[in-house]
Amino acid sequence: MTNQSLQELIGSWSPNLEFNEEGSQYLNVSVPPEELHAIMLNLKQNEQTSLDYLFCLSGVDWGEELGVVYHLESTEFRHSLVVKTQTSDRENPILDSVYDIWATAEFHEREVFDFFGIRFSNHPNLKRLFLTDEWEGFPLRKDYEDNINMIIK
Amino acid sequence: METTTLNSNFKSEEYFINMGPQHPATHGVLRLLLTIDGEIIKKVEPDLGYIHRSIEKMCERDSYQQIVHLTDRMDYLSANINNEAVCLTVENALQLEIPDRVKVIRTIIGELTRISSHCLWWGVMGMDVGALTTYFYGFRDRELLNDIFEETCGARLTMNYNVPGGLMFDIHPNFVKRVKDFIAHFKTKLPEYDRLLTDNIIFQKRTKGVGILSKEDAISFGASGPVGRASGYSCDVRKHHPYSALDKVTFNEALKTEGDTFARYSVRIQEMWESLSIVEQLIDNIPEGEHRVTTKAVIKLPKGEFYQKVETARGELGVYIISTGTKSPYRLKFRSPGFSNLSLLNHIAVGGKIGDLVATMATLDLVIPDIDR
Amino acid sequence: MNSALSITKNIHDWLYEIMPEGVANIVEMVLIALVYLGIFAIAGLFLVLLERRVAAWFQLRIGPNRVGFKGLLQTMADAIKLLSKELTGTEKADKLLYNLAPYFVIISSLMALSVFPFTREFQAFDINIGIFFLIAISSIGVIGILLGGWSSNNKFAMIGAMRSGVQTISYELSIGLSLLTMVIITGSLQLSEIVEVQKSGWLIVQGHIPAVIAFMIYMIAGTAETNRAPFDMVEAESELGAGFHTEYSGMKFAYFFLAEFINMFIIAAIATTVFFGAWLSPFGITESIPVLGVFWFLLKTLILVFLMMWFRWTFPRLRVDQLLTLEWKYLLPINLVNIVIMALLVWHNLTISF
Amino acid sequence: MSYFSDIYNGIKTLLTGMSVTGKYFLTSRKGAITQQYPDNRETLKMFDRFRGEVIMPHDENNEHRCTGCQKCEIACPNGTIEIIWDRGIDENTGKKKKKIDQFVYHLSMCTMCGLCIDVCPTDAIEWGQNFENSVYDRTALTRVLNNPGSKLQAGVED
Repeated sequence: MTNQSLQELIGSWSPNLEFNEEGSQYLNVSVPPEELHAIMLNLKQNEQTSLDYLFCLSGVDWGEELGVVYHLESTEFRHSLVVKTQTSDRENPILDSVYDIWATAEFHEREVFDFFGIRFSNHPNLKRLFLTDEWEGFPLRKDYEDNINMIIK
Repeated sequence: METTTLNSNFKSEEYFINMGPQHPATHGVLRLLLTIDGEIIKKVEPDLGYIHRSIEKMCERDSYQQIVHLTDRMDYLSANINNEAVCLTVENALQLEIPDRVKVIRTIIGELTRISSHCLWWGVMGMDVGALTTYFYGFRDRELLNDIFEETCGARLTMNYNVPGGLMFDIHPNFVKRVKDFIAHFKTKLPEYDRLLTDNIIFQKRTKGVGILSKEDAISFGASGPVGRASGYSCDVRKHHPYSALDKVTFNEALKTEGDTFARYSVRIQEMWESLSIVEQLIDNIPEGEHRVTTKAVIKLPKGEFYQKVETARGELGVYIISTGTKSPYRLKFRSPGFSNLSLLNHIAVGGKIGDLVATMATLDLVIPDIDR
Repeated sequence: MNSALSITKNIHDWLYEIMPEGVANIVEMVLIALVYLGIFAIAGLFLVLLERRVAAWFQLRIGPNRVGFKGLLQTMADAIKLLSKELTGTEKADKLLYNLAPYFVIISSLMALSVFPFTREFQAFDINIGIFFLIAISSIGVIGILLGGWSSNNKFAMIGAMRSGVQTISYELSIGLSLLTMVIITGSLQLSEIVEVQKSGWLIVQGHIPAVIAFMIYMIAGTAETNRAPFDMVEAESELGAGFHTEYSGMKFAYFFLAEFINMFIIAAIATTVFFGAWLSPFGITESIPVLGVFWFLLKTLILVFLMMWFRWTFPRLRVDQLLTLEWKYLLPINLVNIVIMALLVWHNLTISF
Repeated sequence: MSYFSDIYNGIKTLLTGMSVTGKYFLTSRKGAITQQYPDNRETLKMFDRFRGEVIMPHDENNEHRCTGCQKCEIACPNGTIEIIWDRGIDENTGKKKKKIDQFVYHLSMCTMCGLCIDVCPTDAIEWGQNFENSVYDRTALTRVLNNPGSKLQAGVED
């Protein structure tokens, strides 16, 4: 499927999606957190999109908001899509887990929780993955400070 | 983790052991929390982070040239391919035209790296199932490759040979001859690998029908590399998204459908043959030309998001750079193959015995720094 | 009951002169025990060295070559190091059993050595149930392993010990049955008698096909008995770390280690005695010099030991259930049929003898 | 019947495996891949490009090629290189000029990435082939690369 037809198809599902193709080789779509799980489920199950391969799940600290970027690919049609979602609640950010759609998300979401502190609702085992349980703060956030271990050039 | 909370979840006959972080089969500092019933595995829970160096955070303060050398330290067995991934991302973002010579050399070295990584894996795989001698035979052949790398790149493991814009220096005059010698040597040794280990009845009994991963699960768990291909899932980035000179060569994607440990093993053995054939196709045709395009001393990527995937020895490595136009990336994420491959360990190891877990883990070919980054 | 080479005879006479008969007997026994202990402690060390050199040659390495001439003293140095090491253990170990276990293992393997006919007159204890004694003694060692694994209060050790129990109990059958197959020919359990019978041809020749099958089964089961690769479930370093001796250090560990090698020697020595004519030289070429019997015995034993090392450095390890499948589904049925065939052969006088 | 053919095939594969190791056993003397390291020190030579440590070659007049431009210091990802510099009077022109006082190299922090040597415009530093870097005190790993009293080679800056 071309990006154009993907955009048309997905755009018809919900009015709250924003599409963007600038500065990226993939089609980007921004999804509001409330609709994330439904849209994602559709993306995987819809026969025309069939985006069954979540090849990258990254947390991003956009400065104000905390977001997650999902890179999806269809192993059948070989088209790709980037789904972005973000939340402006830095104290207690909560997004929906997609581990039930793509099993690999379980580990990736734990990694994002570990480094960005984004909580994923419905996640079966959301706890620190790399860091110790007692670790304070979320290191990959831009406002994280650690005067002992971090050397800023 | 407290023992009390664990005990309350246990049935009376189950118990819990700690495999790692210092355990011979985990090849590094991976810790597996195993729940076992007798010999049968009920649950595997990986505990990571023993060698986490926060490379992604370090990248946010480093220049693009400096990032490359950090990737050596992720999946150190395919260091060159990791370097290439970052360089390709930066070059694509800058829209640099890379000379053909560079592309071909990168591909040759990448495939040699893959062979070298698989040699080590083969040795270690044998060791994990108890045949200690394979370890030395695998290392013997890998040593020749390391010498080739050392002569050209100056280092045996963490080469840092690629720079954004090309290669740090041209190949050594002996390179072509040495590679040809290696190909001739290795073609006589690969059948020996089969005779010693692959055909062995004990080995086949140990691996066939163990740790089965279906194609649907492979895709869902984001398996890539030999792990995915053994389940019949065609996921070779070199085929689907060719980079460097890989669009100029013909090779078969090693595919198996069984999805068990033996299939993963055979895929890797077959990949060594394929890599040899790729190198053979290219080694005589290295085009003349520059080995490097001059870039600015301070590379600034345009504003935007860039993603590049390459096929390392372990699977699909993704480099995701978000740039705001400064000299360092705003966010850099490495999608490491080992991390996704590890996430399916619990899925395929449950129900097997301890010995099965070790064999399965060996064919996942985990490199812990790649997972921990 | 004691050997009667001239030196030992002199000592024997002298002892009887200076003390009453009962005391002299005891002193004599102690002396013989000490001699055996000394010889086999050192022989065990050299077996370890041999194993390391052989492994190195299989693996394109050089092996230990620094301590002493060509590394001959390497294992001596290791033994001294182990002797001087601190004995550590787990806090919650069952202290008595934990300390007792290594001695079970080492004593049972040393005891087995006493009955071997190294040459015509060099045999400490020619008991008339020789083979039976050997089989019985060699299976005591597993108690030590079980005790060690259980008492050290470590789960890895525990798994290793349990595996060992399963393994030894199963393979004990095959060892016994394959030896019994040969006993049918000899008609005696006494080792000296078994050797006598072989003067008209080694048993592996006399019993031809069933004997070869019995020998193969014996070697497989024997390798399993000694817990060596490809049957090293017990220690399986890539699975269990070190298995049952995870928590042992220093000399206690050394006992386990030494016992493994002496056991290997014993298994090979039994095979030599039962299948390959013990100290008999091939075709009787050195019949006139009885002392050379020791040479032939050791040579045959070492060749078999080498075979076991070859197995170890070539094959992958079996899984624990496959280990049992091999025994109960393959070795045991074949063995039973083999015994019947052998009995028929002997009944109809179809054995080959010169 | 497959029971017996299984046994036959199994034993055959085992013997094939043993023939492989057996072959190496017999040829072990010439096939050994062990390098007996401290013994072969005399003959052990590293490749030209081997990255052992960063060195600064001096010519016979005790002159080096480092202008103190600090490009290497900026390129280094780990802060391995520190250049302590000074402004001295050039004897020929009489102008004030930047020159290095000490080129400090912390080997303990070096990851051998080669970026410093790559950026150096005057080829003042290069790779040394020494790989025996173990010392008893880690302060010995901090080195000053320019010799005492050395100065800049003439003509490098042009």
